Amino acid sequence: MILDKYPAVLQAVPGGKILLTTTDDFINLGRKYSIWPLTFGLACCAIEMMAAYASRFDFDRLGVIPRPSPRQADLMIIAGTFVKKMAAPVREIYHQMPEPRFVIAMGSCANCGGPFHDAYSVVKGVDKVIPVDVYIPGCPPRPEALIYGVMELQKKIMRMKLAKGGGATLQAEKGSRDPAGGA
Amino acid sequence: MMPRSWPTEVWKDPWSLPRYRAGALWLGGILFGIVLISAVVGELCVWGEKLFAFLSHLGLSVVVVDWIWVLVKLGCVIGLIVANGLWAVWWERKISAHMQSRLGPMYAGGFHGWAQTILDTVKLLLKEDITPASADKVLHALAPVVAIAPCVIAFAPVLFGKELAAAKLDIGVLYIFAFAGISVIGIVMAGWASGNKYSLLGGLRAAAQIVSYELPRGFSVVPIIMFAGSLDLAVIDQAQAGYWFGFFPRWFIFYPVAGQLSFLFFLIASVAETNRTPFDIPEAESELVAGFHTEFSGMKWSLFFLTEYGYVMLASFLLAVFFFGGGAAPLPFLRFIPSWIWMMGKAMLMMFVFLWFRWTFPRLRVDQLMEFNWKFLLPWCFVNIAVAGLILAWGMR
Amino acid sequence: MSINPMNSTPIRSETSGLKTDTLFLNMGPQHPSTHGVLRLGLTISGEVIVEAMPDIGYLHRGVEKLLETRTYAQGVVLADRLDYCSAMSNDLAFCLSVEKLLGAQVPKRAQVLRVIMAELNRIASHLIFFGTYGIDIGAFTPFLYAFREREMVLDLFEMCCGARLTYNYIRPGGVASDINADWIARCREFLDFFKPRLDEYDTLLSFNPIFLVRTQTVGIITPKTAVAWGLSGPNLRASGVNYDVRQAEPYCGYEQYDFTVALGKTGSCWDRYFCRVVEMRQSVRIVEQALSRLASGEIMAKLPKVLRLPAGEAYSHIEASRGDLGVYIVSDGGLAPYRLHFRAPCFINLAILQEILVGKKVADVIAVLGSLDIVLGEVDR
Amino acid sequence: MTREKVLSDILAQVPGASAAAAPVKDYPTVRLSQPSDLPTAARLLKDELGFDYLEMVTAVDWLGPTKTEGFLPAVTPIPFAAKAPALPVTPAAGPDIAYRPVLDLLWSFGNLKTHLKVFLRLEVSREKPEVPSLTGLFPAADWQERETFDLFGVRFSGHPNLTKILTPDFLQGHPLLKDYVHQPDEFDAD
Repeated sequence: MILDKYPAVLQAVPGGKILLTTTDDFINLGRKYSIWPLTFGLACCAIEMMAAYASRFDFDRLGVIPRPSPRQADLMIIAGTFVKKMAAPVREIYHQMPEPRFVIAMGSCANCGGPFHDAYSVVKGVDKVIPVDVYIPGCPPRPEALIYGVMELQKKIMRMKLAKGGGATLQAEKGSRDPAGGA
Repeated sequence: MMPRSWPTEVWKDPWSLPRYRAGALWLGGILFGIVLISAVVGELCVWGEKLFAFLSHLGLSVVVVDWIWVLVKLGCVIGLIVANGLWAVWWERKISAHMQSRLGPMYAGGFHGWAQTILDTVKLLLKEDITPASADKVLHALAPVVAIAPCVIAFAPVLFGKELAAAKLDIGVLYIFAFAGISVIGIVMAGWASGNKYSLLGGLRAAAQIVSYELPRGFSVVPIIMFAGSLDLAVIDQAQAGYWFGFFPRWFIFYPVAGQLSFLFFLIASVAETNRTPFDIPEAESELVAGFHTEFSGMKWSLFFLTEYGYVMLASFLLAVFFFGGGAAPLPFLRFIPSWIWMMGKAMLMMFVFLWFRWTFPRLRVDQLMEFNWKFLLPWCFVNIAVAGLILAWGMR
Repeated sequence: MSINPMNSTPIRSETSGLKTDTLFLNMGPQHPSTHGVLRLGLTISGEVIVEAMPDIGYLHRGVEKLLETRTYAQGVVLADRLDYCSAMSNDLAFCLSVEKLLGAQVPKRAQVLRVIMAELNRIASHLIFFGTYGIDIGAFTPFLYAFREREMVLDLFEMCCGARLTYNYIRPGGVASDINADWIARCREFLDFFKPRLDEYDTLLSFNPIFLVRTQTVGIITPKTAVAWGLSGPNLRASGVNYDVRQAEPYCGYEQYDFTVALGKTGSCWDRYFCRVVEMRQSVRIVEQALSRLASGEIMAKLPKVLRLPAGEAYSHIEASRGDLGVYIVSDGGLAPYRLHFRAPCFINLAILQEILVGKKVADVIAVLGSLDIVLGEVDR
Repeated sequence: MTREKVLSDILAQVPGASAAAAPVKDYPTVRLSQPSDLPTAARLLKDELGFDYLEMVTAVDWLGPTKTEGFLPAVTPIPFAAKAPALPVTPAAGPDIAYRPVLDLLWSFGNLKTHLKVFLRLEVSREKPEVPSLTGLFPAADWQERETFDLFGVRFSGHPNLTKILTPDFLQGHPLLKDYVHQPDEFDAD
């Protein structure tokens, strides 16, 4: 793909780095203001996620609109308790999303199991199955917290660089990750 | 304002807030600005004639000049469709947001999220393009193109102002309907090639729906064609020039009974043709995930979106030409305003109606949709043609 | 415009001699309108459902096991998170059964507060239903209107207990915190604001012709079927069965309030929808009455800090937003319940899906499923 | 019809039925002596006494206190303290209930006209818990019996589709049994 070769070529050209930075900024700006999450909620936090889309909090201000199909989504918000039976579908949905893709773990359950951490059927944190970019604490986090989480993700996106291979190929399979610096 | 700091201020009358009025003014201003820009562009089109003359004087062969000229026009139409996609999506998001007591995009680009769709496009261009493992690779790649190409072609005879069109065709109406119907092949291809059952259902639904609604769409404008006596859009436009009693525009929508019914039927059929709510069953978000474009990502997917908005614009222009006098001014003393402005303004108004529908109505079920078409819309279209005949017989012209 | 949606018959393959095959359609667990993580295995012939098999458990958190290792005060936290749309009702059901086994007397004021909170929560919960059902049928705007009003209810909850969704407000013995005059004034303000909005909803969605066509003749559940499958709440009452725990076995002094139970006629999706809309009106009435009879007094019974229930068993049930929510509690005299079982109305309401979906269209699946108003947290527990 | 009347009717017509020694508080509770009595009792309740609403099917494992091995913590009022301090009250003064290795099944039937409720109880052995299914009489029993099977391992003979319903397929054992100890799987590793 052109995008993969483009940074290497530019870095060799004198003054190309400035051009590269500008391109980075432009591309990142596009990604930053166009984070489309999957309409996908697991439990209680999903209601707060719905509230964040709705009138008072209005996620659309940040350009965040839900997409029902993982193929058109950039972000997966794991909103709610992540149980073992759900692990396989979530992993599959994550792989169906096109790169660059991001994951927000919303709420204590998705972070570490939350109040259900000692249950026999709950995965203690979604980062045991898929990589996570932003963790939002709370049980459930308020919509403001979710919006703050998305803003943190925007900051992360602005640090992404074409040259490092960030954005195009992020192959982390689990754990927490920084999109700016690979896994 | 409330004495206490209630977290949600409950306004009995939002118009009493200066902020609210200012916002509405701004939005109105933006719409007006767009119309104005289009007006300037329209005026610049006069230079097109000069360009053509210049090209012919260069001493190139006629064939080459023709080719260059066609390419220029094609570029204009594609540019228009893309610009319309960018504009309409932003406009729709803003309109829907304000209908739903939200704000819509606010941050992208600074002022009221004006750059929202541009940045969306940047992102979509750089998204990974996925072809599912179970997909038919060739058809999957071809489908968006097959969907959008007829849309571009159909724009050839569309009137953007008085006698301003990419091509002057005597059978313009027929031509547009013929090509607009081809896009469904792209949609069915998309549904079939995705290797996804939801897509398949969406594609099948689209095939049934679009083919069925072709009929009432075509028959609903027969009265207009009878009134104008021609299939040429320019002639239809001209037929509505002038005023009754010196002030009442002779637009076809004001022709008694037949005009209004025809408008209604054409509007409904156009909404169904463009797959928008309440007839958006091929992509029915709550049932079929995303319908025929479930498995499309990145730019392939946005081509489908572009097609949808392209057809919305096509339908808006057709509505303006057929029923609202095209480039004619609503009142005689407003005739100094160029026809492009009236045309664009009317088309934008019609586009607003499309958006309005989308955010107000629930969705019909597939069999109800068919029943509505075959048992209600189509018979009444025929009745309407008879009514138009009676009107003509009584010398309405 | 008159459309009869029922006279569409599936294509018969025997008559044509062509061989047709059924298609297995997997709906969920990630699907925009399965209201969470429900999975439906649909066998379809064209667009007609031949067999529907709901598959649940994608949110099974083992709450009943966890509660065996939680003290009663800690148990409220988990009860909150079952039916997260109406957490107050869960708290109430849990606390009522604990109090029943304990034999504790709840102060008058706490009882009225419980009624106020439960009914406000019912409004908030039905608003979620109203909004999401609109989305299911394809109208997006009602969702945003409903959430606008719901936010105001949540503001009220936030003022009295600090949480928006999972309140931990109703505790064994009473309620956690008192309300003040300001809260009452705002609550009245909200009720006055809300009543005309309900009429607006009727204009926007309830009597929209397309909505009527989509729901009025779809998913009909006869009273006999409804009782046999153990439906409860608005789903049961929409079929015309007058069973409301608030009147059948009054708790928290519901017998003193004047309200009518919304009853449907045909048991169609629209009836189930409209029962909930009417219930919102009734809840407004109940809250108004409760506000006027709020007398000063204690809000918490005198109970030890660490509860220890006497050995025995108790069952108490309430009319939660989604139906008859029962809590069966067994104590062996220890710090935690020996066994605790929730009679989850959503779980039992959902089971009927496999029967009523057969013969419907794919689009009806969403209409029927949405009208049952399930919350997966309670289905899977 | 009163509670007493219902209770006496059932006791009179179902062989081996007796009023439960430890009833569910405030409700008539009948204890059946053997599984084969269950359909008789259910049919009597449904057809003759008007209890056509099956409210609840569940079970209690009377083996003893919940095993807190694995990662289930012991009960404490202060769960997040690093070292649980001494309880402010004296610990449980021995069980008040006779623990015994049985599964105590519970059915609750409602009468929607008289608003009465009656509980049926039946003890089965933990080794081979098997009772007749009520799905034929009450469709509502379908999922609730599956749930009881999934969480307790009670086999309902005659159930058309007795499979796991809540727990994931790879989970071994029946979690609500008191001696269930969770075996760590791939998701429990740190």
